[in-house]
Amino acid sequence: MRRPLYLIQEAFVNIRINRTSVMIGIITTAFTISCFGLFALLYGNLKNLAGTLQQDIEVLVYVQPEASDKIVEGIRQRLEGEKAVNVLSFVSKAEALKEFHQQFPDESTLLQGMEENPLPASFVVQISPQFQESDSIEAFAERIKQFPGVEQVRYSQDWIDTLALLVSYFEFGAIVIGLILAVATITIIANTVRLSFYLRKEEIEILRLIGATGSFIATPYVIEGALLGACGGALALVLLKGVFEFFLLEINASGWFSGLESVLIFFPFQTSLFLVLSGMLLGCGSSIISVFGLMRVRNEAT
Amino acid sequence: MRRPLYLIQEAFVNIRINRTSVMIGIITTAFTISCFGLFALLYGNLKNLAGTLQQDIEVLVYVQPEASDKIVEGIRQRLEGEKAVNVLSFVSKAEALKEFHQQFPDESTLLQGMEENPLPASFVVQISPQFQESDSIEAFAERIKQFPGVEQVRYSQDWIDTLALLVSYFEFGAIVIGLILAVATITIIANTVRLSFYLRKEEIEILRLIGATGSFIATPYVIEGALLGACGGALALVLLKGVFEFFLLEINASGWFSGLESVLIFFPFQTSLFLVLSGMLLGCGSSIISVFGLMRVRNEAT
Amino acid sequence: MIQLFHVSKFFERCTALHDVTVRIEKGECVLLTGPSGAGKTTLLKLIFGAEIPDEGQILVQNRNIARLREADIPYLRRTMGFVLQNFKLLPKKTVFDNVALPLIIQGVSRADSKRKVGEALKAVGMNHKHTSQTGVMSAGEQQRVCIARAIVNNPIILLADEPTGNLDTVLTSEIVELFKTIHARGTTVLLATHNQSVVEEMNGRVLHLQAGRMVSDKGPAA
Amino acid sequence: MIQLFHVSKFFERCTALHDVTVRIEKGECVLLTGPSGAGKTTLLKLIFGAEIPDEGQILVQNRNIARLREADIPYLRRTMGFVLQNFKLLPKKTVFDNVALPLIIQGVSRADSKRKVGEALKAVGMNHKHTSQTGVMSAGEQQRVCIARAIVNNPIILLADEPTGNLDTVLTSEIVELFKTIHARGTTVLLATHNQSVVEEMNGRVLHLQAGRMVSDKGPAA
Ligand SMILES: Nc1ncnc2c1ncn2[C@@H]1O[C@H](COP(=O)(O)OP(=O)(O)OP(=O)(O)O)[C@@H](O)[C@H]1O
Ligand SMILES: Nc1ncnc2c1ncn2[C@@H]1O[C@H](COP(=O)(O)OP(=O)(O)OP(=O)(O)O)[C@@H](O)[C@H]1O
Ligand SMILES: [Mg+2]
Ligand SMILES: [Mg+2]
Repeated sequence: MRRPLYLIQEAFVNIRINRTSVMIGIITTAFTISCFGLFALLYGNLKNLAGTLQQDIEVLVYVQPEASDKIVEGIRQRLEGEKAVNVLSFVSKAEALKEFHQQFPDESTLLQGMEENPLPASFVVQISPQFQESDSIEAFAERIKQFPGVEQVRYSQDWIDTLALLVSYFEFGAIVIGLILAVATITIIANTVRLSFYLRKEEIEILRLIGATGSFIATPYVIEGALLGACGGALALVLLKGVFEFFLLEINASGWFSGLESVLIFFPFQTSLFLVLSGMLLGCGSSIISVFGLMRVRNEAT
Repeated sequence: MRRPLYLIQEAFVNIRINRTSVMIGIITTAFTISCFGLFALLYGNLKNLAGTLQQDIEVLVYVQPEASDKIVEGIRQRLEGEKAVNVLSFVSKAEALKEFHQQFPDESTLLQGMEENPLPASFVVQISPQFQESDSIEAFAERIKQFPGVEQVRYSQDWIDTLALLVSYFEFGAIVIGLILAVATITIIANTVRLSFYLRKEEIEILRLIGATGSFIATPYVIEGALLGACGGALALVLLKGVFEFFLLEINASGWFSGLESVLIFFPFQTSLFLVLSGMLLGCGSSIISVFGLMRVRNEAT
Repeated sequence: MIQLFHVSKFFERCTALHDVTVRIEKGECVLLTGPSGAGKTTLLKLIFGAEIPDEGQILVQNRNIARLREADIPYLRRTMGFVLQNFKLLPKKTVFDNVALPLIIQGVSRADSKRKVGEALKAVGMNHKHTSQTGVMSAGEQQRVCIARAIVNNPIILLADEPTGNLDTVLTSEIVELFKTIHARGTTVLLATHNQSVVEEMNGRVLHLQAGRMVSDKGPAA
Repeated sequence: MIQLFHVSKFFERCTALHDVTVRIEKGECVLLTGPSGAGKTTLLKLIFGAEIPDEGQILVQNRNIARLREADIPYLRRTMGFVLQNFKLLPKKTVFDNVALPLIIQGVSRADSKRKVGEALKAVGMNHKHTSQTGVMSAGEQQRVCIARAIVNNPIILLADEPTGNLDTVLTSEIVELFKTIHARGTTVLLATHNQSVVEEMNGRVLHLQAGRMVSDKGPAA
């Protein structure tokens, strides 16, 4: 590599001369990375959304009707000491009765026959995000059940299980589809680069004829490929951001999901950078493969 | 078009000679169509799945406690006359009590204070698929409420609304993402074809020099493009089928969703055919655009 | 037949042709000479409709080349044969296919083309190689295939740009004889060459170009 | 310097070279003649390492071409200059850039290259066009740029394949003089040509090929 400046210049000259094929390359790269990115975005947000929904999981801890205030206070303190507990609130017997009347006005008659309020007081526990797994909630519930004064622990096992299943289902799909899209992206970029190198077969042959080494010939193309890939990645990012913003706007306009905007997230800075960098690496790698592939056959230099 | 046979032959000769670039074209087409198809498959199946879940929607029609058997029979007959009713079953007062004890063993004491069974008899209505919209269920419920002897109509409004929202949410996403993928697919194929035509610029120039008309030059390329696109579409289909079957296998192996296999569907025959045909049209169209684009500039014939 | 009125062609950095006026009658044999870069190729390309003049008018068979509709150019070209300085053969096709191409384009029947291609290849001494790919042949062989392709069609006008540059003296004489025969059949022949012996042997009207200007126009030696 | 031992090169449909044995000493001037398709270009390509012999051995500067590692070929080529029959210039680059390329590859400094390229272009009479793109130039101009590229490097061996095929007599004489000067400097010159006057003017050893066989080997006229 005796003349690095020349080689960089050469890369830019190549780009200027082959404007059309460079544009094609950038657009193709952008679209393929976008496809992948779109899927990643969809996956990330759905997972995020599932997480948000899971936050609504509540565990109800019913207190024994005969429990004294001291025992109730003891339960509260022990619950507050639990790492799995995120938010804790207390529903007294009276409040429970009021809620019952509100929720089931028709069945109010049910309780009228009794002299004493049969409904128990309860603690409503919201679970911390890191403990929202089906298993850990079960373990938590089992533990709480042993506390003195606790009559019963309830939570909607079904809902949690369904959510967990849905997430794992989606995760599995994500892996399969993500893999396929990644392979497709790489194949398409490699093919695009290969085609654009067929256009330069003659050029490469001439350089070989006048005694250029492999690395001398390849370097400008590799630089070009890296630039092209990076541009493609950046364009993909812009495209994805555009789609994302458009989507948010549409959601706002339709008013369907008033709370959803706050939940939806775009790629953080690192991921964005990673996207551009991976575009660059893809471009670079494809160039290397293509140029050296074309230079392999000695007899073609004629 | 004086020598159609020659032009078809020519297309096949082109394909044989430019094997690599044809292969690249087919693979690229296949992958881009696959991306689109994968998304379509995902969308179709999720919508299908949502439909299946929606089938579980039940409307509970509570009968007035004092209603005579005749009135109950009247309700049954009127319900059976409703188009929205798919499956109908009757839960008598005694059965309701039994179910209550089974479902809420802890609260059994609640009902022990009463001399008479306070739970009403009810009809359980499963809604026909075409009436599973949130609105039509609401209208149905309103109508049923007017029937003589009906005390109350209940259904899980929330669940239905959530599902409806999810489906429309997904539909909206499907349109946006599907559109983007379609644009990407077309762009990538058009670009691939354009690049591969740059490779043939010289050939086209020579043909023009010896007096070939535009359509004579273009026809073999258009045939080639159509074949290439059709092959790409077919390959995409095979790929998708492979992924689909792999997915089914994985589901069976993991045992996560025992019932899911029966719900998941691949593209029906028409859609498959449409996929291949659209690949063909894409290839055809791209070829036409490319060849005539290359022939536009008169001075390039030098 | 071919008329140029005050034709000029300018390129970015040079004037390829400057105010050239010439009239070539049907059946004439014209030799175009001049040093390297004089504008010989440019002149032939203008007549062929491969370049458009920047100034002046060109009439070929009473049609104004510059004003011709894009769609009509192919039909004009089918009446002409062109031997290009850089050959322009389809490299992946065989000699036979290359030479047959102008006939296929015009829809000549298979049997007819076969006969005509055979004759043309024999005339340039290439019939023994008709199944070879042109892309890998020697320069002289490619040049002869070009000539065969130009004459296969019995063109009304034959334009040849340095058709013997890669041929040895024996072959050159043979090709000159071939051109003479074609000319004798009534074809207008326009031949650009550096080779003085070709000029002498052809014994036609000689146009001499220099830096884009027509500096001399001599009739054939009597 | 250059030695061929019983070299043969077969192609699918023909024998390009058959059992050629020849020894060319350092500083010799050798003219390669023979009819079209005799194998002249093939012989030059073998020496340049652009083709591999099917039989026999080729030694160039004591290195066996056929056995050379792929990575060593560029360094061998840098000691040789090659004028190709089909030019092989980079069409989108300027004349200057094309001629400077062999120097850039070897890492010659900017000032040095500029001077050397200027000299080479002047020698072929193309220095006035050094900013033009080679792709659009006339055939004779391209040929001269090729020659300039081949000599810019002061090669030890100069291989030229029909270097005057597109040049007029005046320019041909000038190029012949140029080759003679280069030969006088000690460069081994190997020149394939059809042009009898070039053969006479160069007055070197003449190898005559016919259908791939070396049929005569005459020393220069005294
Ligand atoms: N497309 C073009 N763009 C720019 N300059 C051109 C173009 N075509 C030709 N020229 C220039 O026009 C001049 C005449 O070119 P032309 O090819 O007609 O010469 P010529 O007489 O055929 O020469 P030769 O004998 O070398 O073939 C040359 O200087 C050439 O560089
Ligand atoms: N790559 C190849 N594949 C097949 N045949 C070839 C190949 N290269 C050359 N030939 C054949 O080998 C023979 C010798 O070719 P070569 O180019 O060496 O001839 P030449 O002496 O240079 O002729 P010319 O004077 O026409 O340039 C020719 O018949 C040619 O068709
Ligand atoms: Mg010319
Ligand atoms: Mg040769």
